[in-house]
Amino acid sequence: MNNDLLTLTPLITVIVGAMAVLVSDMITPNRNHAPVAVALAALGATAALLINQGGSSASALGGSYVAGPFVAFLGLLGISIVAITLLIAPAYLAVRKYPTAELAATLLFALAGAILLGAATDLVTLFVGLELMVIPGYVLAGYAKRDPLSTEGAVKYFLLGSFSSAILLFGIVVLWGVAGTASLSGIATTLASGNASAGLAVALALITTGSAFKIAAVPFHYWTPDAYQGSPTPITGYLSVGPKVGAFVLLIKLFVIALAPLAALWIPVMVVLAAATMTLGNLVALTQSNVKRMLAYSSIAHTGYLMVGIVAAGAGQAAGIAGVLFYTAAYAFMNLGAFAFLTALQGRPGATTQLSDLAGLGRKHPRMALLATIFLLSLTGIPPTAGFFAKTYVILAAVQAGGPATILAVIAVLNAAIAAFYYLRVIVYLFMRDPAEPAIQVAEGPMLRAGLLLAAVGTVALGLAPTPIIEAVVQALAK
Amino acid sequence: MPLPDVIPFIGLGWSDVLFLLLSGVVLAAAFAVVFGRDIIKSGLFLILTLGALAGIYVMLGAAIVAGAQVLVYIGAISVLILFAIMLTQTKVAPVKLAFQTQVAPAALAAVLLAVLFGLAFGSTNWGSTVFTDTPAATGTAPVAAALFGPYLLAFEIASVLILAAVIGGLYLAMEPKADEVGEEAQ
Amino acid sequence: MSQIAGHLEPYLVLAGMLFAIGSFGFLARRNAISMLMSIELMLNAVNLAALAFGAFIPSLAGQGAAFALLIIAVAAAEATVGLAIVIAIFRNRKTPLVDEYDTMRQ
Amino acid sequence: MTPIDPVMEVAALPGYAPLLLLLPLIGFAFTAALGRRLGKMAHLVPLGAIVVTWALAMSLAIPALTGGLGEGGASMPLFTWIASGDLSFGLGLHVDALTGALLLVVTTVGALVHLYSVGYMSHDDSYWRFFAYLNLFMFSMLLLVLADNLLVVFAAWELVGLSSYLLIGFWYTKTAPGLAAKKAFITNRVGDVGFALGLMGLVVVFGSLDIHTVLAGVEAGALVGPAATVIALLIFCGAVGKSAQFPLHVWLPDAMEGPTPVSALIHAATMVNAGVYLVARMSPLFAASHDAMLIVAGIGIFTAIFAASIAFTQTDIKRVLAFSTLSQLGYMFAALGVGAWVPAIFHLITHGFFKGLLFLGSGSVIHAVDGEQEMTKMGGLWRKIPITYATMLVGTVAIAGLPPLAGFWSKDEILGEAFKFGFTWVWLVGMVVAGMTAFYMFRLMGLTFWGKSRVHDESHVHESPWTMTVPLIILAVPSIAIGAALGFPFANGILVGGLEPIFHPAIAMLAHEHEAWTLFGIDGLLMLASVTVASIGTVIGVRLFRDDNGAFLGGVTRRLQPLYDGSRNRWYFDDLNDLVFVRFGRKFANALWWFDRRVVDGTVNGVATLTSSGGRGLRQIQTGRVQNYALGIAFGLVAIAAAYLVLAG
Amino acid sequence: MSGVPILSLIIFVPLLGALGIALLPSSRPSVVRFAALATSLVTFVLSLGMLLGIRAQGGEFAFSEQLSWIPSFGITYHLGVDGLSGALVVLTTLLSWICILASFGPIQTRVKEYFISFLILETGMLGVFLSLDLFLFYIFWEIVLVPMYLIIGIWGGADRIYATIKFVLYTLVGSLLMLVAILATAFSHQAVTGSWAGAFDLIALRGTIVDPTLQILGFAAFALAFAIKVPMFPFHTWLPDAHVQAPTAGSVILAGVLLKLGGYGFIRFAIPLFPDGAHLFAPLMIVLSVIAIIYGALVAIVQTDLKKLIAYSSVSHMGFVTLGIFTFNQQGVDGAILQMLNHGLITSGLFLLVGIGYERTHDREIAKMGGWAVRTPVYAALFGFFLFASVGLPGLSGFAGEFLVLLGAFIANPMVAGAATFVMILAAVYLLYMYQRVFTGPLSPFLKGLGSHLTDVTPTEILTLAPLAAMIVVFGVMPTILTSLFAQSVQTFLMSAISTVGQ
Repeated sequence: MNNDLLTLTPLITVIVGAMAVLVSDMITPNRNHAPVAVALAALGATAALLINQGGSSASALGGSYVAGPFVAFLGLLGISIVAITLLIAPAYLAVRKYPTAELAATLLFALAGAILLGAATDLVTLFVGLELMVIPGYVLAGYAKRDPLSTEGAVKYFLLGSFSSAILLFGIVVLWGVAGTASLSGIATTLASGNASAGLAVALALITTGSAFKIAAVPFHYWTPDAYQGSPTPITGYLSVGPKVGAFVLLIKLFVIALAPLAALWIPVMVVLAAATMTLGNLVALTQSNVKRMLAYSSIAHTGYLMVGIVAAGAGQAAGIAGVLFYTAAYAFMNLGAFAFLTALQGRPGATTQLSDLAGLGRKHPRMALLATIFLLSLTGIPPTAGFFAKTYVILAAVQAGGPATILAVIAVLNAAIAAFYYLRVIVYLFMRDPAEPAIQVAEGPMLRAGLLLAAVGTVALGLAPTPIIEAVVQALAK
Repeated sequence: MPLPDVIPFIGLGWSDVLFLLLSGVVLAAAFAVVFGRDIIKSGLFLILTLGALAGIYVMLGAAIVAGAQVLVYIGAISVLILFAIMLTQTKVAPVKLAFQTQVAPAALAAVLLAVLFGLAFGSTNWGSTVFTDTPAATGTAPVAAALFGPYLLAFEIASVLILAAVIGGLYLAMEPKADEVGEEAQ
Repeated sequence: MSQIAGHLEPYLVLAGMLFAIGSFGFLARRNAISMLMSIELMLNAVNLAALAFGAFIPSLAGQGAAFALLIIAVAAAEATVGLAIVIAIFRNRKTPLVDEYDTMRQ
Repeated sequence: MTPIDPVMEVAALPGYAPLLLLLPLIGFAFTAALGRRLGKMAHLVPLGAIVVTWALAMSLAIPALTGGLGEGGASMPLFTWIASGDLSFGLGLHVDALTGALLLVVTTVGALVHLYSVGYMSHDDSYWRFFAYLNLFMFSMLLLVLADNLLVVFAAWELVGLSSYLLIGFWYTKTAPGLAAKKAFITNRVGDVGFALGLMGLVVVFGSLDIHTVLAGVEAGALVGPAATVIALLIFCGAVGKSAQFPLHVWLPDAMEGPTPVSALIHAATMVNAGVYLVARMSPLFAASHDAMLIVAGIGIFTAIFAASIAFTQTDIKRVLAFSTLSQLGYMFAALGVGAWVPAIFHLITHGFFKGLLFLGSGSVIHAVDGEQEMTKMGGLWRKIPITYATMLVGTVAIAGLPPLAGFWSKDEILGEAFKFGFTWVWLVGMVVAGMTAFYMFRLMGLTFWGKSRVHDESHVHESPWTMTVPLIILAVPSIAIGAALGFPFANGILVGGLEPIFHPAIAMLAHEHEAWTLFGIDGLLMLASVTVASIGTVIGVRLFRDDNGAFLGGVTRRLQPLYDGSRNRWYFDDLNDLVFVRFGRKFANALWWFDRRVVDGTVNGVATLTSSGGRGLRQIQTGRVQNYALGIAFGLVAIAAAYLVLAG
Repeated sequence: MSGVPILSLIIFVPLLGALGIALLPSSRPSVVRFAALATSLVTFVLSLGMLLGIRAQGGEFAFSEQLSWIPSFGITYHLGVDGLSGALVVLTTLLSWICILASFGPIQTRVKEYFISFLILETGMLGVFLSLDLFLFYIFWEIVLVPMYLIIGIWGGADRIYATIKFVLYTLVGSLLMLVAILATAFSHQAVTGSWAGAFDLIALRGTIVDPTLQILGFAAFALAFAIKVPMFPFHTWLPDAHVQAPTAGSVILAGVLLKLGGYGFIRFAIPLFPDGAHLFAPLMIVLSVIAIIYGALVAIVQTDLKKLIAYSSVSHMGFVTLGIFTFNQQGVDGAILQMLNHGLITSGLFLLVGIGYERTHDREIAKMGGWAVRTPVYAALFGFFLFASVGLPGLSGFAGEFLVLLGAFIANPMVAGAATFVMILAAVYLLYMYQRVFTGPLSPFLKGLGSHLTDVTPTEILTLAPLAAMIVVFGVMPTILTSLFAQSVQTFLMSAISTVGQ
């Protein structure tokens, strides 16, 4: 048991951290920075613990929680996501008179869920972890509770989310019943022996639908644009990466591990979904005039690219999972960066994120515009940025998998070209248009700057020297 | 004199009758929940549905779950729902207010799902045991064994989950202070 | 001797029906609260299935109840947050009819 | 593709030979760079350069013509120009009798034109530029005749084209010269395409463009049949362009927009002869294809009569001379076509001198009447400018083919051999042309010098300065004597002796039987005939134009109105070109341009618009209503389930 | 000398310069200008040194550097130079400083950003020419896009945004498919050898790709990317837009170097990697090249904008490059490479001259011009010089390349050569027709209206043109200087281009 506790320490630290945040808020009310500080401290501690756990994999509680490089990787990724969010959010929330304590706590709870998701080895734990990661998301979406848009987004997110949770859960239960065990690996072995029954097919369908919703794959993506546009910008940043990473972990665990024997069934469906997802995401993003909503649609497109990796993984290419993991990391940094940029532009309450607001920013705030350019180029997939290498990685996996995956790869790159149009259009407004009147007020502050910088560093570093991450990823998969 | 364990002429066991009765109530009440125009009545029918389900849980030998069902749902959830109804002050609503314009396709989707589940679950061989009567009642011991064995972590986390939900719910539901102004722009 | 109650399938079919009814309610009702209720129906259907499996699949004996309890807990959490959100938006929009929450579209 | 070694032994050129090219080049570079500052002194360096060049050229040409260099001539390799793989094209000099003949004309007329220009261009602002261009031309022309590699010949070919472009367009502030220059260059390019393709053909066959390798190969029979015909004709295209033969003759008359010395040098005496030189140089190649010879002869003789018929009615003094140049060049090609190579070159030489003389004379006339070129505004000038008159009369008699002046000898040999080699039709047409030539030349003389003056202000009319008259006088000398000097005794004068070896292989291939020349036999008769025809033309010309009888001429004109108009409008050939190439060509290009924007680029933009409109369509499904979304999810679920059930079977 | 990583220096000196300039105050544009000029001159000198060294070093590639970069996939930082890339590198460094000098006057807004972009662009281009690792090559290939995108989009003409986006998207479509092909190639290598080592290394890959489908599809993908860059008909329509909208220096680099990336790609990567595919597609490529040659010239005739005219002439001239390459014989390839270099010199000169004129007139409408030579004889003369070079006048550098290409084509197929040779006429038509309308005749009212603004070329401008003119003459008289420089490269190319199944 003692050993188990040791293994569980990162998880526990996060949860305790969440409570500590609340306590600190009670002690010193109306002090926006205290909770953030506490939260960051907790994150730091957790990171330390994870790194310390590092490569050695240990299991706790009779194997329902397996720590190891995979968890460490996800944990650290999640920590950086939460950290950047916590750095950029306060400025935004302060001017709008929203507290930071609940934000910090909720984010930490969600992080705990994500870690659990990564460590889970059975359906039940997996599901609980998922919910622990998702439910705080509903709260965050509605965090600007006096803002009709924020609450509208939250309602849509919550209703559809719980609907899909029910679907996913039903699928999990039926799968559980069919396999007669909750353990993921156990399911794989049973399925490998038996042949697919109608019940199993239905279970698979339910699970596919449920998880496709969580990653916002077409045609289960509808919640994304509204929830993202409605939420407060920094939180949108978090929502667009955090839950997405978690959802893909779910996909890996359910499909690549548990349902691997049924790959022949689900790969065709995934291929269709992926193609539809990236295409719709890009085409609609093309028509958006609101940058925030445009990024929402673009995040749908990125889901599509990530699914390419899943397909490759299903076809037995370990590089597929590696690609997905690398992509999530790259995506986390560049997309958070983009939203951090938007956050900075919304220094005033009521500031919009229309393209026209960005006009001529390059002259007034060259540094800010430069950072934005880095993130946009990375999202476009122009070397030497993280985004480029991420795309390359999943495409490489797809090419290795061959067959339909290769076609998917071609569709993916053509989509990337379409995507280039709307990402570059932002750059057009930044540098090639005359400044907008009245000029937007850019938020300042060390934390915000730190957040932006962190994101930028990640974006560039993963592009120039991807090797460490690749090795981490590969190691994470070596189980 | 003891009852015959098979009802004459029908050929069903008493448990079968009970099951049919309860499931009949469940389905009927559920229909009432989704079709009823008075939301308060819907709430009450939901409670009825859940109650009947609790009965079926007992038949499945999960008395403890039935208990939890009664406590948590019929207690807490229903109360919350009624509370919400008060809050939203909605009384009997005309059909156009109660139902979506897409009711027809919705019905179609639901029917398709029902057929799908019915056929799939009916036709699948689950490798399940068959009981002469209802499944034997499993005492609390194996449940506890499961909860504190393989599902311990999940169980603990569930508590954290509820904590998180409560915190979030409190934050969202709290009245905004006077000095805080709304905004409409993203 | 029982012809029905002793078999797994009837319970599952019942669960399926209940799930379908719940989803219909979710798709068809305009009132947010009604939609929440429908979701509860769906979750209970899942619960029923879980318990049925627990009762009929030997290797899952006893686990059904545990799973069901967890699901109840999760459902409770969801409901809490859900209601809070509904209250919050009702405060802004003064209507529980979800199809009127369509400021953001396309 | 292995090169074949030349058959004739080749001597080495004296070391100073490259100066023939370097001096003009230096003159050009120097003047182009500094001339602007030298003002009226600008001519010194170029003129000096050319005079020296002339001396050097003579020191090579005379021995070459008199066999002093040996049959194979002499050469000097300089450096490799273009090399690729096993192919390499080197620049080297080669001088033999044929080269000598060309050097004789080119450098002599060239030097004289330089001298002449000192006076003629004295009033021009960009005096220096003129001399720079002239030297550039001299360099190019000498390179053309001296080069021993056809690729270099082609290069020089283009360079003389450039110089011609620059000199025709010399007065660039006016519109006409610009157009004429452009026309000249482009028309030449048409021919050059053929030339270039011909060269490529030769490379493929012989793996080299070294003239001697190629010719040796041809003589060895390595190139026969259709291939020979095709390649020969392709190369002939180049000649047709440069020597302004039909149908590429259109540029030459317009080229008269250039200053008159240019017309004399480039468009009468030297450059236009390049085509003749090329065909003569490649004589074995043409001899290898009977059809090619026929076509050459045909085009030549047709051009001769065609141009002469136009010259009849032109009133611009320089245009008359231009058409007569065409006509005379036609003669030369006819000669080449019938296999009378020596006479062709002979005529090239004599024509070079007397046509140069005539052009310079006309320049002197124009100079005298302040730039007026219309003969209708001249007349009776012989008293005012006697030297010009006298010298031009010499030129006219020479071109008319009246013995004993130069033209007679060469022209007579051409006609004679045409007849003897059995090309009676060539001979017949040639006779007619001879008569016509005499006629229109005396018409020119008459309109310009005889009758009463039609000049509006006679006071200004004056004889030209010595720098202009001296060249006239000097040129008059060869116009009178060179025919006899080179062509007597008949059929084996100096020239024949010098050139025979050059053309021997070709003649051998044609196997024309050559019986001895007989004064009291066929040759005498032919000579008599040609002289008669020429005299008739002369008599009519003199008779009609000695003094004005406009009435009678008007009558004739009216009776022959359609013919008159046709001739006056160059038989509408330029209009035809304009219609076909300029108008339709532009239409076609515009059509392509439309295609480029609407179809090619339209597709590109179409894809873009399609994409964005697709996006606009797809965003409609985002209705903003939760339950629409949920319905989508539900149906998605059903669809996926169905898919799985199908896949699972 | 071999100790110094001279290639890395050449590539990254401009980048360092850009970083340095970023630190300079934007308030001092002149300092920025000279810093940029100095950087580019240093690079130029370095590249000249490298060129001299190539012969000294033995082996196919001189000065090669190889560092492990992403070992998991055998991706290395592998540089090397041979005669071909060496010549193109020097062309790049030369044009770079010329362009920077030529931008002193025209670029007055956001000077700092401009020169930073320009130096980054130079780094990208040099990287493309010097990379021997497919992945590295691709990265530089893409990097080139960004600064060009900014240069056209920020400092370009009225319709610049449409033009620049078109340019980038068009190029991206091609290059992204090429990326897929690169990865497929690498994987096939890994699948065959069982290790990632050398999977992206050009030298290791050459001649090892046997899978026929990969040969075909791989070549198709590479060829598309390069055909768009060259640009070959019918992928050329981005070019006129980009040229017309780009600032002068942008057009110069575009015509002088960027188009060459395509031709270089064919010679260095597409054909050696996929000889079978190349031979399969060769007939199509040749037909497209001939179409481009004739079509570009015909369309050029009716252009009303000076830059557009020259842009279409580029389409025509670059058609010779692709034509020569796909003859697969020595003459053709020699000619193609010569044509690349000469087009780089000549067309750059023409764009510089158009820019110089635009500085005075702020117009490029041919119809408004006329009699320009009257006012600015030197300008007219220079224009005429480059124009005749472009016409392919023997003695100037344009001729040798075109002739060798045509010769190669004739050896491969006389009909093709026959068709292509007609461009000799068309080139004369569109260029002389333009020259006659713009420079000769009486001074047009529009030009007269400019009065004293219509000045002749300044010494600086002559300084930008002189080196080009000099090289045009030198390489016109002695093209062997160049052909001997890259003879070895051509030999290797012809060896590697032999199709294993083609014959």
